Amino acid sequence: MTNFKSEILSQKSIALGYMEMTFRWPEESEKPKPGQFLTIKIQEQPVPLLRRPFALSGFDEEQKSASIIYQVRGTGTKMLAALKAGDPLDVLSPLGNSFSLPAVDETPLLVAGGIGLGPILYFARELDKAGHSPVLIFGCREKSLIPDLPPLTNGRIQFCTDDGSAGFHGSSVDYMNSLSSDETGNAKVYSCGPTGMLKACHDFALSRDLSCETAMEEMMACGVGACMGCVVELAEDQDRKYARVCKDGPVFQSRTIKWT
Amino acid sequence: MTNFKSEILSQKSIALGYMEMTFRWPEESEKPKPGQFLTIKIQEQPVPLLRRPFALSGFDEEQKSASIIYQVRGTGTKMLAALKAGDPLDVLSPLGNSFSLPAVDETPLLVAGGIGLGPILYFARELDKAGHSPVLIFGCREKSLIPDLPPLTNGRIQFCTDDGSAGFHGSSVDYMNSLSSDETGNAKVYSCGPTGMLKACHDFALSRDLSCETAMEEMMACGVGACMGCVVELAEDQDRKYARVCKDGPVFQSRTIKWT
Amino acid sequence: MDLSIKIKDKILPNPVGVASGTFGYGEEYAPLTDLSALGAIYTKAVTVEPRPGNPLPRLVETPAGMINSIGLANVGTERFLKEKIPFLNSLSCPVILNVAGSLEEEYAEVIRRVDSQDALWGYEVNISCPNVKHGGLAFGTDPVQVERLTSSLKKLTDKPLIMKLTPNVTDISAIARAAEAGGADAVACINTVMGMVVDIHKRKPAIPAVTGGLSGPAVKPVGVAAVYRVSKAVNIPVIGLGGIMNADDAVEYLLAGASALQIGTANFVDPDTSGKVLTGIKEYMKEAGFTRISDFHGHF
Amino acid sequence: MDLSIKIKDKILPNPVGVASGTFGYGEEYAPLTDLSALGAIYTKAVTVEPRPGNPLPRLVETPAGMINSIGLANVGTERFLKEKIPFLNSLSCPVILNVAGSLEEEYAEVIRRVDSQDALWGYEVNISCPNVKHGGLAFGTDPVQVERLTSSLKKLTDKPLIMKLTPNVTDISAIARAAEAGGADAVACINTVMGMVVDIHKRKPAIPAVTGGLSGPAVKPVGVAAVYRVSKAVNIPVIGLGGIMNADDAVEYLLAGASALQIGTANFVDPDTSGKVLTGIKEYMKEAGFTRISDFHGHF
Ligand SMILES: Cc1cc2nc3c(=O)[nH]c(=O)nc-3n(C[C@H](O)[C@H](O)[C@H](O)COP(=O)(O)OP(=O)(O)OC[C@H]3O[C@@H](n4cnc5c(N)ncnc54)[C@H](O)[C@@H]3O)c2cc1C
Ligand SMILES: Cc1cc2nc3c(=O)[nH]c(=O)nc-3n(C[C@H](O)[C@H](O)[C@H](O)COP(=O)(O)OP(=O)(O)OC[C@H]3O[C@@H](n4cnc5c(N)ncnc54)[C@H](O)[C@@H]3O)c2cc1C
Ligand SMILES: Cc1cc2nc3c(=O)[nH]c(=O)nc-3n(C[C@H](O)[C@H](O)[C@H](O)COP(=O)(O)O)c2cc1C
Ligand SMILES: Cc1cc2nc3c(=O)[nH]c(=O)nc-3n(C[C@H](O)[C@H](O)[C@H](O)COP(=O)(O)O)c2cc1C
Ligand code: FES
Ligand code: FES
Repeated sequence: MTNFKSEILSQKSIALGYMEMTFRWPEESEKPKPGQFLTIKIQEQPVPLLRRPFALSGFDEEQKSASIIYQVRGTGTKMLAALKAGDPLDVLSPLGNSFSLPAVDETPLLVAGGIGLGPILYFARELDKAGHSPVLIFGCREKSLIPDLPPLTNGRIQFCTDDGSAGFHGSSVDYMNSLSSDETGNAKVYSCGPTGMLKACHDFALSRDLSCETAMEEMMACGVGACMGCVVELAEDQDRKYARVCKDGPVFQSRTIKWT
Repeated sequence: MTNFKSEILSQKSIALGYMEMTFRWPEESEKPKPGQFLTIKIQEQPVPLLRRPFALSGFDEEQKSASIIYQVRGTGTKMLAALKAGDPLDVLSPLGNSFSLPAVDETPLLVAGGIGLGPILYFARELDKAGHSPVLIFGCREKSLIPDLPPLTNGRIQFCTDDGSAGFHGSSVDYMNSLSSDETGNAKVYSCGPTGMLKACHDFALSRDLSCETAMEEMMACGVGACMGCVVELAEDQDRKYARVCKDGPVFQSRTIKWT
Repeated sequence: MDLSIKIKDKILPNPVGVASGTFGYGEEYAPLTDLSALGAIYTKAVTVEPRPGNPLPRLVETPAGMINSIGLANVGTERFLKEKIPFLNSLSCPVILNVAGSLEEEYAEVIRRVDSQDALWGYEVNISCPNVKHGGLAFGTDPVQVERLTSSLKKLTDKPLIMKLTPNVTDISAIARAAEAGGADAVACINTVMGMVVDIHKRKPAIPAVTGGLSGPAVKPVGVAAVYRVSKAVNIPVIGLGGIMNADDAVEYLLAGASALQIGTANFVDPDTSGKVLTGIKEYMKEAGFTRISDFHGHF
Repeated sequence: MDLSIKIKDKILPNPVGVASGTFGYGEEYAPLTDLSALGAIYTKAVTVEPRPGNPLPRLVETPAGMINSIGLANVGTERFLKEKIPFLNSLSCPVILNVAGSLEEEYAEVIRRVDSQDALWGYEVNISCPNVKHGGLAFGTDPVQVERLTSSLKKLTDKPLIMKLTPNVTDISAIARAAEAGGADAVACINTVMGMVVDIHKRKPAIPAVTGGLSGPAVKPVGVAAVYRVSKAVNIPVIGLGGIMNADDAVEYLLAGASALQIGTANFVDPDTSGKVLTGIKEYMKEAGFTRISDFHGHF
């Protein structure tokens, strides 16, 4: 974990309202793992005050660059989207834990929705490179929200749209449910996205007795585990009531979370 | 007085740390007079919160454009300096009163220092155009602070530097004192700049029994006379203790001000 | 959609007024916003005698806020009647006189002298003023003083009487209850928060009075909390203010329990804030299916 | 240049500490700032029993500030001794334990159990906690409670005892005097300012506890005013905090009367704020010709 001054290498729109930003990763800094995140200090003035957290969406060891995919939402992300290649970037990273690797005989089912695409994409690419055959399922409302992504080599990408305007007609969970138990028999589920989708993935995994890891999101202040601000509530059988997303997560076994 | 959305036409550095910005002046809006000012809402975020006041430094009736000359000082002016031609500008203007015209037989002695250049320059050009022979005296620390200005037709510009690196060696008041009483016999003094210089101009005018108008500056909130925030203290013989710079000024007869 | 609010037996046409001290007596803003569309103009404080106000500088900016030290600079009751009433008389929006003083008797005297004026819809009593009889502590910091002041002013007028609360107290609910007990027809909160800035170059306070009143977006969370607590404590209308810059901020205050609002510092930034806020409130109500201001209340 | 500050009979090496609740127990920030260069670490509050803290969400941003509703989430005294003391023991900077409770007896019990630890330089007593015996009003809002709590804790320890004041009171000077009368070795101010945000889309408070604690640049003027007033009221050192983001802010607090400082919310924005502030204070002192921290005082 280091707080470094980086430089933006490129910034482009990849879907309606979504940007991909690539920036320099310092030689000395630890390589980030899929699921880990960073925080960015967006500007000098105290509005917005806090650093903004984003999951890593890719890392290029040779180019010494990393990237994030983010949605333009409020003040902070609007300011971020206005930055250009060459602008400086104040980055604190890598933060948090990461997805755990599937066993060699497990098929990784990677489910992403909305701003959950980044970490899932990064993980899918790493698994793909390592010879796994990940299935990346990305669900969104409609076609304009589907990002333009290079295909995987061993695995594949399955788009799903609520309105059927592209890919599978239905949610990513509908798609998973459409798979036969044979097809998901040795699957391991990984998810990142809106809470409703995460819970549905968890329920799906429970119903088919699969293991499921989920990357969570909560409003953060410190991002390093010091302020106790970013907690999620844990299931009753856990040894404590809350866990910090930034330090104990963002990746949790879905069974440990209290889904409400 | 209107609050209008304008557009920046040009922005350039005219001396070390000083910028000149030209922007569109709307057809419907009242023509500003020398000494009047505007306020600019620099950005949407509440830091800096308040509008920033600047004196008009020029107005082009044909081009329907106006300009300001400003020093890059703090947060607000730094942000202003980062804007480019084509960017929108939120302007409230014209505000305040203006310099009064000299009599036909009076020689206008216009004294400017630092950020006081704008209104004095505007006034000098108007007088010049109207056939007066204004003497614009601009004093600053050293050569790099001397702005590049087109010459006057009837009048002239006298630069003074504290270190003698250009023009007259000494302050603008030293320069005025170097003029014989004959030369200043029918002068009328106008001044804008640092308080010390304003007081010196006032003292000079008193000592030679000349009339002196001075454009003041105070921290402002409303800029329109409503908040009572921008007051200056008046001389004991005045009928009230304080006057508002934004509404009763910014131009005052120097004799009405309490100089301390 | 009914935007009106009843205070005592009188009606404010809509909830968006402009706050005392930020709008003068209306004249200066006439070219910049539609005065007739205002829910109310709360005037700059008026005292019995003219007051020059505090020494300068009177203003300093802070992060997302500003501090003012205007003092009660005003022309006094006599010149107010002569110089300001004619213009105020010409306005169609309600005009609420902000009344101030250093003694109970001074507040009373202002009301006695102006109460016959039809131009005045009602009074807002500024109890953030130091009470010279009580060691300079503000009237508004002591429930006993507040109840007494309220009930004695109530006797002098039939117009609505609004007590304007200071946030610089341990328990603003107790002060609000005291105002209600004294017969206040409404309470407004908040006045400015005590703050201070040091000029580190000159090594002295940025304003000669040392501490001043903090306003603007920085204090919005303080104002919303005050309105929430006060509206749970009393049964009279609560007028919310403090840092309202746009319609979203205004809706926060309404949901927290405010029945009406005042725009203060925002007038300096955008003189037409009140107009935009009113439009935004209407849009929010339409989307939410609200038909009256009270529909904002009771959600939590 | 002597940057040290004496509190009771002990020395803080420099004035720049990090504030309770914003720095955990130091471990998390070890890779990001030089802990050995800190003037002090004020730990997250510790209570006798472990506390899970408040329901989520616990954070919301405000203009130039943030509101937290962490509650007193902590592992309790027993696990604090087992899990946190070993790391704290390894640090060369002073560690000041922030103590909290709902009853006087709970504060006392924490101090009794930990007082033999050499790792602890002293205590900072968080009196913003609701006093369950007094209807939930915070200890720190009542001078009588504050004096009593202070004097009873003083008897339990020889380490410096710092009372941390809440700004949510009518007269913070009175509270500070009560702490001094009770034997406090220093006072720290300010804790967070009560604030609230409403989620206008969900139509409920942004945090379940409804109101929370406002911190960050927005409250700096409130903190500076508090430090100024308190330092005029008492003769013990005043530790200033609230919205310090950089050395200029720190110098404001020192000139207002603070002898030491704490960096809180700024740690979240730049984890090395404390290092930069210390450097900046030294530069200011050099330019001003100051040789010790007390040279900041008495300019106004
Ligand atoms: C571990 C983690 C990983 C994330 N990864 C991504 C990602 O890869 N791509 C992406 O687009 N977004 C991601 N987010 C969400 C992203 O942080 C927010 O969208 C962003 O902070 C919004 O900032 P804003 O100023 O534009 O919006 P605001 O106007 O401030 O808020 C818009 C929304 O974002 C939430 N938000 C604001 N600040 C934070 C914060 N500090 N922490 C968490 N949520 C916040 C608010 O609650 C609000 O709902 C992640 C969040 C977390 C916690
Ligand atoms: C009537 C009038 C006319 C002016 N004309 C010019 C001009 O033609 N050219 C020019 O360069 N400057 C002019 N100024 C000064 C200019 O307004 C300030 O330099 C500017 O506001 C600084 O903003 P900032 O955010 O960069 O600096 P900050 O960091 O905010 O402050 C730097 C300095 O500027 C002063 N200042 C900040 N805000 C205001 C304000 N709202 N009103 C007055 N002073 C303020 C502060 O007191 C401080 O000393 C004028 C001021 C007034 C009142
Ligand atoms: C420059 C200025 C002058 C003020 N004068 C008065 C006053 O005379 N009487 C009063 O009750 N409040 C006065 N106030 C307080 C405001 O009416 C309002 O309560 C406060 O500013 C908070 O609202 P805001 O954040 O929207 O400005 C003044 C505020 C400012 C900024
Ligand atoms: C997330 C968070 C947690 C806090 N927890 C505590 C605490 O446990 N005990 C305490 O005395 N103060 C606590 N505080 C208050 C800070 O120590 C400090 O007084 C306040 O935040 C003002 O300083 P700042 O503006 O620099 O943050 C906390 C503040 C924050 C932001
Ligand atoms: S954001 Fe501070 S503990 Fe997670
Ligand atoms: S700035 Fe408000 S009266 Fe001049």
